[in-house]
Amino acid sequence: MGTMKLKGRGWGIFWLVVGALYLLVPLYGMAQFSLETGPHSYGFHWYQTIFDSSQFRSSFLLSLRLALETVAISLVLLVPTVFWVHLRLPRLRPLFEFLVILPFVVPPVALAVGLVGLFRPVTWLVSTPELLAFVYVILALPFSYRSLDAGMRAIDLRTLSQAAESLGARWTTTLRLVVLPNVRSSLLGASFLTLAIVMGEFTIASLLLFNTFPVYIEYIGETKAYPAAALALISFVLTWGAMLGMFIVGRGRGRTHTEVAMTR
Amino acid sequence: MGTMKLKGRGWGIFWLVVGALYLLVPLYGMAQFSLETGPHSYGFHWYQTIFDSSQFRSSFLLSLRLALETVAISLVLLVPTVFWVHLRLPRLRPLFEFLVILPFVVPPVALAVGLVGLFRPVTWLVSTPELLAFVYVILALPFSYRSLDAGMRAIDLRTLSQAAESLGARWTTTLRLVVLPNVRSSLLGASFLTLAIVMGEFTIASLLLFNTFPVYIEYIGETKAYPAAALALISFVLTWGAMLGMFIVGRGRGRTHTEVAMTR
Amino acid sequence: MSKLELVEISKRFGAVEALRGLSLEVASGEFLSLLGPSGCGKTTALRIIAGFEHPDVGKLLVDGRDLTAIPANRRSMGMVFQSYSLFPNMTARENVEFGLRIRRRARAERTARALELLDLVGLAGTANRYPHQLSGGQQQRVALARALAIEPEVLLLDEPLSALDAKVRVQLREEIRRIQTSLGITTIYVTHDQEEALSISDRVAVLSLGCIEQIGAPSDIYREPRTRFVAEFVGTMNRLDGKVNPDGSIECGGLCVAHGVALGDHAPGEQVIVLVRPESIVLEELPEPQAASGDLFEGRIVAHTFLGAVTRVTVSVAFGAVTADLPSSRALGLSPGTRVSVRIDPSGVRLLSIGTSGPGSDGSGPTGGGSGGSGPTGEAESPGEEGSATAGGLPTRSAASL
Amino acid sequence: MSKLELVEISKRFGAVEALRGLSLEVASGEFLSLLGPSGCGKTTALRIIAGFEHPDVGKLLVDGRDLTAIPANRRSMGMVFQSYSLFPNMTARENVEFGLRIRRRARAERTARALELLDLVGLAGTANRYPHQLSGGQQQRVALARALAIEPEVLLLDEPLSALDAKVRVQLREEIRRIQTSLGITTIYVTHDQEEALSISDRVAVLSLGCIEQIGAPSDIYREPRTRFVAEFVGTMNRLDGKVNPDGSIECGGLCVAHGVALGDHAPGEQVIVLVRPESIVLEELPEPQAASGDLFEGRIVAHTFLGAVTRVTVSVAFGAVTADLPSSRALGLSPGTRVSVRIDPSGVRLLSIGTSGPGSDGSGPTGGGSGGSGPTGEAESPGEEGSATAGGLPTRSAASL
Repeated sequence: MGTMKLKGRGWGIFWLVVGALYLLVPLYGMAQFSLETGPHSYGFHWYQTIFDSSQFRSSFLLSLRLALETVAISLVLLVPTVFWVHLRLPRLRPLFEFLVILPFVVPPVALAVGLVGLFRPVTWLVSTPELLAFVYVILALPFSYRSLDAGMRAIDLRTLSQAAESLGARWTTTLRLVVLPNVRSSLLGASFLTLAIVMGEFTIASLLLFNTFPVYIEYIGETKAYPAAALALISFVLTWGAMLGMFIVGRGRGRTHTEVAMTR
Repeated sequence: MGTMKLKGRGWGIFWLVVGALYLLVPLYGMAQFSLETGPHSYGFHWYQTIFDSSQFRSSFLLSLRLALETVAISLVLLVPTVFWVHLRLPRLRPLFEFLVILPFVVPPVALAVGLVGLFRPVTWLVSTPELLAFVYVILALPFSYRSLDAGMRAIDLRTLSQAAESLGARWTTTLRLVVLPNVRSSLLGASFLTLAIVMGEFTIASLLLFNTFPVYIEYIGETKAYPAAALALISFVLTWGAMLGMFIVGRGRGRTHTEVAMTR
Repeated sequence: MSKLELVEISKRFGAVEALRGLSLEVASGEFLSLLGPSGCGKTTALRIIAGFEHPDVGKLLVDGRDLTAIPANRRSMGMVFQSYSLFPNMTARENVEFGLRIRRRARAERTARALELLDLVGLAGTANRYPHQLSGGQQQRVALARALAIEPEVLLLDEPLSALDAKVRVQLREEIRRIQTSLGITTIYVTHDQEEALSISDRVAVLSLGCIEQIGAPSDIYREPRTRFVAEFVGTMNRLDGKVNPDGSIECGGLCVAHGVALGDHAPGEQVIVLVRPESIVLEELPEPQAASGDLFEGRIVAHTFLGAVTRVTVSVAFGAVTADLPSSRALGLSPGTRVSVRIDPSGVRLLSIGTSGPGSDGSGPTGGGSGGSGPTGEAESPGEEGSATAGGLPTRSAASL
Repeated sequence: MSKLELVEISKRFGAVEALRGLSLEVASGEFLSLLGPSGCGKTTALRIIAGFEHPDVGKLLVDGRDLTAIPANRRSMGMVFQSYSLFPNMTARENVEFGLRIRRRARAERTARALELLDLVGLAGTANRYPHQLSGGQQQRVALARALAIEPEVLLLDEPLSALDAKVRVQLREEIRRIQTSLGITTIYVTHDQEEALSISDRVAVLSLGCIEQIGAPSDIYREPRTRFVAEFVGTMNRLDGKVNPDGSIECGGLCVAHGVALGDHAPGEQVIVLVRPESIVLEELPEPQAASGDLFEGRIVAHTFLGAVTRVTVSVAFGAVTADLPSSRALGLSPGTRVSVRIDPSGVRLLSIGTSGPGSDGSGPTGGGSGGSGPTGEAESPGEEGSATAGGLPTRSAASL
């Protein structure tokens, strides 16, 4: 047990393998299942079925639109807020951390049920899918806030913005020229996580009766097992691709610390 | 725009109020709705109904048991892993960060569908609710890992454990006597977040046909609107209470930074 | 008229009184250092001048204009920070150009100016490097160039050298002084290192507990400390308990230790604190024991500390121990155990009344730095100052870097 | 037999060669400092002795036993770190007890021992305080007590004072030396501050680029530097280009600057580097211009730097400029502009062959620290050493704190 040095590497690799298996086994199962076109026969039949479906396309586009809207609203609301909390209200930070975690600890079903109750009288609002974007901004708060918070914590925000200020910059200029370029990867992280949440959120959309992508997956999942597995893999590949893209963009910028790239 | 100092406080409070409203309005709506026992008459009737239901109790206890199991498995797996990654494999940290975020970017429905496909042949396993605990460990990884990671990053883990090592401690001793006591609040944070996830997860439980608490909420939500709002509020109060408890415990320990208390 | 004036400035952070009625005038082109231990308020004073903190009471005047309510970004103060503060997303040149870009100067003009300033700080070749490609010393040079680029009214330096290696520190401080002299820019320099303050400044203000203990030319501060705190914080000092004899000589523990000391307003018979710099103590080898005569008395070498050009020697004498600095070549002959005759150069003796603790100290007395070679207590620090300083449970930067 | 021995130790971190065949012997009870600029390998050497790094090549012997493969927790090395390393969840006493608790000593015994050690480091009253309630200096004292509690074979100190205020630094270094002497414990001390190394050590090893440039007693290192790097890193040094005249005198720029210098193996006619300490240059006021005679030559005071007891004076002379240290009282009479006669004390002159860059340097020449008052270039740092040191894109602590 004493030779930390030598055993360290072995341990790490052990855990890496365990972790990878833990993740890859279900994926492999899904993949195998989705390729089964009959007993002992495999093919891309179920994938074909999905891509041909107009419901697939419309629900996917709806979810994508909602995701982009959510990202936009989140960033516009949060970037100045987090900046200000860091610079001027460090004492309020624990309070903010507490507030933003609230949406997370309210089970989505509870939130959905509550919202349904709340908005039932205002039928016209309930009928606009954009309503979901506002709900998702709240839902994504724990992730988007934290990503930005971590990004701004990783740079010495106080000193940097005081340096900019002493050189004559207003806070908006500081934010634009100094802060944002140095938290790019955490902006990306926040955006991507928000996107992932919106692309995966089922309960609220389903209860509010919108045909988003997750609702479509769920519908397929309940009715058609094989296409469902294919669909799950497709959605996995999509998110995985976006994730990798973000990872590469984050690392490509050698100037900021790698740590920032993955924090949120 | 220039007088950062003076406007700072005002801005902060503005955002605080906006944020609070954003969260409290739906809650208020939910509360009002749940108390409606008829046109213009209010009471705790629907709450009574819920507490009297045996389904409520059994589903709640099942979810609680699963939550505790998930927390236990997560901590046993993760604490040594994160410790080792920090100490010996800092180069692998981005890789781990990437791995642990994967379960998050796979939409839960996709994960559930994949798991159903995978475990369909093994009926006896699917029939044990403990299966869910293992699934939830994966699902909670992005949160539990990050909480521990942030906690260990906040202390100077390398120097502290090298100090312990030079005084003769093995790594297990160091972990027990030096590391764990100083990351207590992030342990609590990880546990609580994991708990919240399990208490809120609907999709997978529903697809795997277990009557967990969220499944029960959903069932009530779809069938009985008023009790559903009451139920949502109950679950909110439960989580809020746990959250506050954690917050207080985290702050009570003056020794570690407050920052740690709320990171994850 | 003075360039910059602080008038009765006070500032609290929660329970901590960082500044207590600080007043200060800085002449145009002057290099003034604020010197003191951590927690003395020196950084707070600088941050108030920069506009990052606002005084609870008091005024800040620059060229007679009241800037107290003007925000930092409209003050035109060039600031160099303790920690590396270059914008990581910009090259050295872009960093230096930043202030001019804010002022909407033409691109060609600002680039020319940035290159000129980088040349001035000795970094002509590194204009296109990013901060992480520069050493600590180079980063602070760029930060200096960046602060100078806006042609600030006043240049503010907040312990700019404290993160650097000892050797680099000395080089860079000489250079800061050279640049400041050549530009003639009014400069305020914050440091906890007395040698740094003495070597670089036109005047030094020694701060303790939010007040100025003494302000003056480096040589005055060193030679004529007005309070015990200054005497012991600036340089090494022997502190003896003594008495003024009727004939004007000074007596310590029954021995006459100095004749012909400037007595000032200390009356014969008065108990005084006798302050003697180590370099004012003269030692001669003494082969035979001998009674004290005149102002010579006997001692025995106890320990040596080699400091380079000089060697610091601890000498045990009848009334305790004194520390003397000798040229290292001379100290070689005086190995520990040697019996020596001790003479104190009267021109190097300074007397203070007992209880003199400076105009700024309250009843609780000064937080004195220990005298050279004294016991382990008496560090001029207060707990929590450099550790995890928390105010009200929350880590607050400003309070931590008073 | 030596207590500790490093045999031909080499260590790479990626592309960086931190140590290149370092060999070193430390006697029992000796206080040895490893001195050098950042990146010279001094901390790596210490971490290899502690067991936190493992050499690629080479051996580590303690009392003749080969410890190279023994893990850190079975080496019994007491270590004090640069950053505050106390366990935040334990009081000062519990911190000091930690090593004894690991060794399963009885509770009463370890408490007694901890209190004794806290007393030794002057913190008897703070046994029950938590680290965040202690000042930086106090924390480092506790860290010292904690390292001593296990009665280590060797005490290792990794720049323990660099995070402290200048004044506290001097107090604490005197005390570390006092404690080390009283316990007689073999100690290795890493620092970048030459004054610290000279004042505290029995021997100093000056490192550059992973090799020892010179090792010896502080006074030898200071007085007889064997390489240009050592001469310029340790203390301030005038470096002149000169020539040995046939009569054995030394000539610089056509002027005879010194007679009677110890020539060693430098032959007449040889071009040499002439090294002179500032304290070996004697200045006299010179009312009238006068031709150089004997080893006297003329100069003019250019600048003053007040350092306390001494004032550093820059003198412009025919072949450039020299730096002289005078007692501050004498320097007062020699204001800038004064014409002076300059004499170099021949016993303070040291000659080096041109190109002498020390045994450890390769063809590329030494990374010389600039001489006193020289131009802005020549910092003994390499880029990225103290900034955000990244190796292969990832921040790695060990590589950053070479």
